[in-house]
Amino acid sequence: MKRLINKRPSKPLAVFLGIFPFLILLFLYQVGSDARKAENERDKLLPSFSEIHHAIDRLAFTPSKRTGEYVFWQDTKSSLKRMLMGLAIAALIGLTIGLLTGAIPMLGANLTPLVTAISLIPPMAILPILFIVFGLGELSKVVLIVIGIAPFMTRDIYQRTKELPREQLVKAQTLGAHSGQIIVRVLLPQILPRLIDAVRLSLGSAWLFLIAAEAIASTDGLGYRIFLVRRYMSMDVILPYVIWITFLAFLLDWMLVRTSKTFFPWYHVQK
Amino acid sequence: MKRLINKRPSKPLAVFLGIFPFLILLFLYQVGSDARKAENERDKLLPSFSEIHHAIDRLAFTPSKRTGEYVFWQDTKSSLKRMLMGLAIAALIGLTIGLLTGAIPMLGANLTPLVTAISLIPPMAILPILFIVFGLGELSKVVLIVIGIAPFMTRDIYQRTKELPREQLVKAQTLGAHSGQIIVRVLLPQILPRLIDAVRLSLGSAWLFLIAAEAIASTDGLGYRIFLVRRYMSMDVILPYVIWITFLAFLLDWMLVRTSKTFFPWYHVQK
Amino acid sequence: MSESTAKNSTERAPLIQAKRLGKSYGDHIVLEGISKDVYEGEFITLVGASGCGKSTFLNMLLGTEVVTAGKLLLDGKPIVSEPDPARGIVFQKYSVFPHLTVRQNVALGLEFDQSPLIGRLFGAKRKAALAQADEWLAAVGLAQAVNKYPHELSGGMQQRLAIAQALIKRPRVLLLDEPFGALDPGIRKDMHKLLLDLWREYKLTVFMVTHDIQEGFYLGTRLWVFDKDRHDEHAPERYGATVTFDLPVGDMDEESLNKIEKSLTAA
Amino acid sequence: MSESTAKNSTERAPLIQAKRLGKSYGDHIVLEGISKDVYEGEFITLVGASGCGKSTFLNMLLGTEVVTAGKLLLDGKPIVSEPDPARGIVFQKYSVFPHLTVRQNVALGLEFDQSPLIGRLFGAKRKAALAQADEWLAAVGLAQAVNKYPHELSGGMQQRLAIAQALIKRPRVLLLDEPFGALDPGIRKDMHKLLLDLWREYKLTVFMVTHDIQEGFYLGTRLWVFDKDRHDEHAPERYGATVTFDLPVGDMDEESLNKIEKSLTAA
Amino acid sequence: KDNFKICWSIYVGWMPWEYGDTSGIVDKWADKYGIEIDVVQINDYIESINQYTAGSFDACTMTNMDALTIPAAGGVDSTALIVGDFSNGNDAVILKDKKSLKEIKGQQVNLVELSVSHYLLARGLESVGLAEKDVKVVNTSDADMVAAYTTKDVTSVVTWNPLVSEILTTPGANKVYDSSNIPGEIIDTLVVNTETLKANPKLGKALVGAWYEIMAKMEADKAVREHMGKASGTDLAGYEMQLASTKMFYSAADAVAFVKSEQLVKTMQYVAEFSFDHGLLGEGAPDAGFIGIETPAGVFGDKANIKLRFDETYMLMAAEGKL
Ligand SMILES: Nc1ncnc2c1ncn2[C@@H]1O[C@H](COP(=O)(O)OP(=O)(O)OP(=O)(O)O)[C@@H](O)[C@H]1O
Ligand SMILES: Nc1ncnc2c1ncn2[C@@H]1O[C@H](COP(=O)(O)OP(=O)(O)OP(=O)(O)O)[C@@H](O)[C@H]1O
Ligand SMILES: [Mg+2]
Ligand SMILES: [Mg+2]
Repeated sequence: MKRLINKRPSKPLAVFLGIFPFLILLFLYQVGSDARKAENERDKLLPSFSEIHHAIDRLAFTPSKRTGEYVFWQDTKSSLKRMLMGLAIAALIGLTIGLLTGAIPMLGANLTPLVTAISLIPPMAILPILFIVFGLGELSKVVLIVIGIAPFMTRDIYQRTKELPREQLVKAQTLGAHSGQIIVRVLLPQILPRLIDAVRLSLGSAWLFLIAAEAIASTDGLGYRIFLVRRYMSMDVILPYVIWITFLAFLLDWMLVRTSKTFFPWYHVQK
Repeated sequence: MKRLINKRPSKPLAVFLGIFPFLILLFLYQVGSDARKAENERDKLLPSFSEIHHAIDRLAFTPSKRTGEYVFWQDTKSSLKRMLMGLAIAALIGLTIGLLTGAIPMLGANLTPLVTAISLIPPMAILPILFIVFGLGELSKVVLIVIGIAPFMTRDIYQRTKELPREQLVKAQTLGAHSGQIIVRVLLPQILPRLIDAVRLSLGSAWLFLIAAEAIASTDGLGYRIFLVRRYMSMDVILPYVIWITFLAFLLDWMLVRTSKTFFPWYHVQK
Repeated sequence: MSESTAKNSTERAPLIQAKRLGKSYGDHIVLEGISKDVYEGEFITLVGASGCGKSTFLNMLLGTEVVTAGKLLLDGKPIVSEPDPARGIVFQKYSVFPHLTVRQNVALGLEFDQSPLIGRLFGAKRKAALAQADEWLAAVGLAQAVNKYPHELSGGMQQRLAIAQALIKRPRVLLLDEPFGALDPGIRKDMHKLLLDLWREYKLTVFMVTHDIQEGFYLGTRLWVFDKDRHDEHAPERYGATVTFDLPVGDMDEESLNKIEKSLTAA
Repeated sequence: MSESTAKNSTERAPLIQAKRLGKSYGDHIVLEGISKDVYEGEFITLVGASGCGKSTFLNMLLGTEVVTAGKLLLDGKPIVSEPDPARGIVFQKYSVFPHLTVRQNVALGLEFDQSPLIGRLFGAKRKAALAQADEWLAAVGLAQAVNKYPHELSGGMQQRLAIAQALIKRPRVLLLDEPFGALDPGIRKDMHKLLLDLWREYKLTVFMVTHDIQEGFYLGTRLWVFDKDRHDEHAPERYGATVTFDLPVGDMDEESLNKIEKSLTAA
Repeated sequence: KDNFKICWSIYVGWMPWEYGDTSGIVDKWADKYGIEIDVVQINDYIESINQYTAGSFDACTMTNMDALTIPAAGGVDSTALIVGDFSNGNDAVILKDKKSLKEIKGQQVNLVELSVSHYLLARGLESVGLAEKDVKVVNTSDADMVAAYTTKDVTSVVTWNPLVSEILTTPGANKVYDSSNIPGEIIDTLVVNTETLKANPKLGKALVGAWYEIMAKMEADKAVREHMGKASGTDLAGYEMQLASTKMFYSAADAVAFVKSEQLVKTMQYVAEFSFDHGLLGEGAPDAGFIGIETPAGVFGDKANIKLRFDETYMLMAAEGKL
């Protein structure tokens, strides 16, 4: 008998083991739903699978009577657009400030305390101010994502820049590089894959902020729809939306990993 | 003339540079506040410093007329209690599941996909289900923090456990250890400082979830107060509360670092 | 390929026997046709080009890699396919536990034994274990450092610690995978002396992988050279390495030495 | 302490002059009273116990540490207090850029020069730079690996790359801080040959720190031993190390050698 | 200035603005007066009022109480330009398994603190001889109210529609008190910045003109109501159920009459007193009359500090067909 820590499941067993908890969850849900339906047949908290199926059909495959759009896809499009813009802008800010403060000690001394302080402020608490400054348009949702994650990303990139071996900076200088050249040719390319890591780490928060922003001021989007139907507790809509969001989050993360491995192969072997 | 990347500020200059942006911010605030006050002397968006001072005095140093409590300290106490409980429970869950799945491949194959899926679900979107399961009492606020951060912590600890050198596991086995002993004496003590790191990384999200939880249903707490006074736009209360939360977040982080350095000196030299 | 030339093959049964031992990962054959007997008290040094399978061989002895062809016997029985206290190991890195002091690192082997549940001793038992650990630490020259953490030790001292830690379990075989590969030449010399002293005093059976052929000659009683004796240019994975030379140390002609040197730099 | 014994001190002015050179961190005196002349084409190897200040000396030559006492002159002028192309460097690790291919790593020195703004060349200029890089890579034996990334190279090949990268700028001095410390003994020998070949062919002036005194003797034309010549038991930081031996290689009595060996293992 | 922004949030009485926006009626009236009106939906009700108070919008939908406690208390002189409806059962106190309001004593009550729900509760308690100290108020966000009600911890809630009708579908939920018990006290209005309105009467005319055109359509056309229902996340039936407990002023004349009545002054006095008791008029307020409220029938409070005005002139123009 092998020790527990040495026992590895075979491939098919691993797959089965991995799927098993999901099946249990589905089963538990079914039981819970039936039980609640037995008590109150109009219970909305745990809708039956056929109710969920209906809701999906109505939102995703039937054009809305009001606007002629497919609500589900429209929501997805709007949310993804905001999400990607938010991530892109936050990454750009994080990269620029993080890289520059990490590379230039004077600038670092100047801005790091401020960035640290800002990163500790919970954005939800200063929403009113944010909305005043950035308005309530399409911009504001993107801005909330940016404010939510850019400080963290800035600190992370700052840290990563500082962690690059000092030897490389010295070597570059002996090759005749000035500060600008070092930043562009030595630091920047090495920080890019680390920026992808930082984006991946921020994805969870970014979704939170997107949903929060859409709940406050929006007329479409995945978060908006959840907010809108929440007051009627339409779990038959909320549940598929949540699963969809989870899937999109997974997809985004997966694509970032792929991108990083494709463009920065040297980064992934190094470790 | 030295290259920019080689120029390091002297200690006093660094301090000055670090403080400077804060002074500018304060100054800008003062200007903005004055400008708004000039237009509408009862403007609430950017209260004057004396108004903020008044609000602090009223909440922190004058017993509330209604309950006789010092509102500010009561809020702080409640929020900190929830926060610490949430962090502790999440850390315990993260440690237990993360360590076991990381150490025992069979268990890892079984639970890792589930944990990954759960960590991607935005908790705010499934609030109703959480309410049903955990009620709406004091527990629910703690639970929201736990649900918000435990999956991330679990994944992190799982990762860290896997990263420990395999050589150590082999060595321990040649010293006669069975799986349980290896987990208790080799893995657990080395994971503890990494758990502190994971907690530190989760602090930002934890504050978000705490504030969100207190906004949903509560009778006290820092987040409760902010959302309550938002109803009449008392920025004179919100601003000091935000600064206080930021300070508490900083303090908590600092204490975690101290704890880690005190109890796990070997961890901090290793790197 | 020379037959086993060990000095003490006359009386006792061999401690370790490899019988047409081979190892492959899928289609990739790493090792093949290794047939050797090793007797108690021998000091085998293993050399060979990088990637030829020295570590793989050691790992089969250790039990972290499964044998895929032939047999590997310890005391006449198939070797246990998991690490156990019968076989001690010292790696180049990560052999010691960073979170335990030097003394705790060594006592750990006793604690696992005497406290089956959580592997931690208390009170008198703990004292006894620590005292025993201190003896071994004195033997490897670490008496001054018993309360330090590994990160406070130099690389050489860390390897001394790893050796003491392994020896306290009195293993049947001691396995060393390039144990001094990361050390400075000066410190290396001290380690050689220590290892030979311990080997003599405790009558250890040692397998040691090294990249440094001089080290191999200096330390071993037998030097094994791992190399492929058949090559297929178009499918280099078709054939695995085996022990091409098995040299009793001290008895070495010029030609063999040249051949060995050549095989070492082939990769 | 012997006076400078360089062979070619007769005609030319010294390339590097240290005049009562010293270095301290606050109250901690690391180096003191180093007065030496070094002429073009010399190969100085620096040995000494760990922590005695060899790297510190090299870093002052490099310009990453400031001189705190005495003078350090290059071509009779105080040495520039920042790294520049006049002084090439090879570290034990991290000398090469992991995100650039071998060829790009070497061409980088030319790009910095010819593209002052962003340090990146395009079109014909880029081709010319890469071609020049290839020449240097051929010189260090990396012609086969020009399109690989550093992580695809062995440790020895990475150090070859680091040397080629430094030499393309034709530095006045080449500084090496334990460049082969992490390499296997076999590969080390190849590297010694390469370094001597390059030194002869390009008439380099080399400072190389090593822990391996044999390496020091084999490679250098002068061997410097760093050690404290005054000690204060109660305040070891009162006195710094200096160059206690300055030996023209090949000319060495038994007694000195023993003394040196002893000073090396003192730490 | 001829560019204006108004904001609204999802509520039965304000859905007409959504219809006015998508159907182009608002634009049509804006064009008529040569101005531009941007209609913006904000999901978070409080955020919309805060935005208006901070000056980001020229007009915003809100209740009479919030108009007093947020913009007026914040020094922004505001005019209730359109009185669209009052709650006639839309806001309700609901008890779980209990049948009368008296039984609320000692319970924990979940509601949006300091909102009209809070006011309704205070009025209800008063009517059965209880006071706020007889219950424990737990602030609960409106978005989560339905889900909150399904938990064991929650035994009584005060909230508004559509949450009320949603909660009432669960077995054991009893409506024990609602806004029809205090008719005309919870008023839904469109509030405009007084200064802006004074400087730009065109804005008032365009908004009022558009509103009553929408009202006419809404009253007559089921499809319009269905549109509004869908936009608020429900269907025609759901929306009409909410309308049933809302007293819409489809005709401008009715609204004018309501605004002109003596009753309005009384109502605002109640509201001001409640707000003062809960500190909503600001720390500097010495009494409930600190902020003056002007209605056609008279002024409540400090005449020198009038910050909230009920102005019937524009609705009167609509009633008289002068727009
Ligand atoms: N888990 C594995 N799966 C597939 N191939 C493996 C695995 N482990 C080792 N190998 C292959 O087996 C061969 C021998 O590896 P091994 O580590 O034993 O070499 P080595 O002689 O110890 O080399 P080095 O001197 O570099 O340590 C290599 O070609 C390696 O690629
Ligand atoms: N930045 C610094 N601040 C303070 N002390 C320093 C600093 N850098 C080096 N030292 C000290 O200077 C002394 C010499 O260090 P140095 O790295 O030059 O030694 P070395 O001879 O290169 O040692 P090794 O052989 O281990 O590389 C050491 O005692 C070290 O503690
Ligand atoms: Mg190996
Ligand atoms: Mg050094």
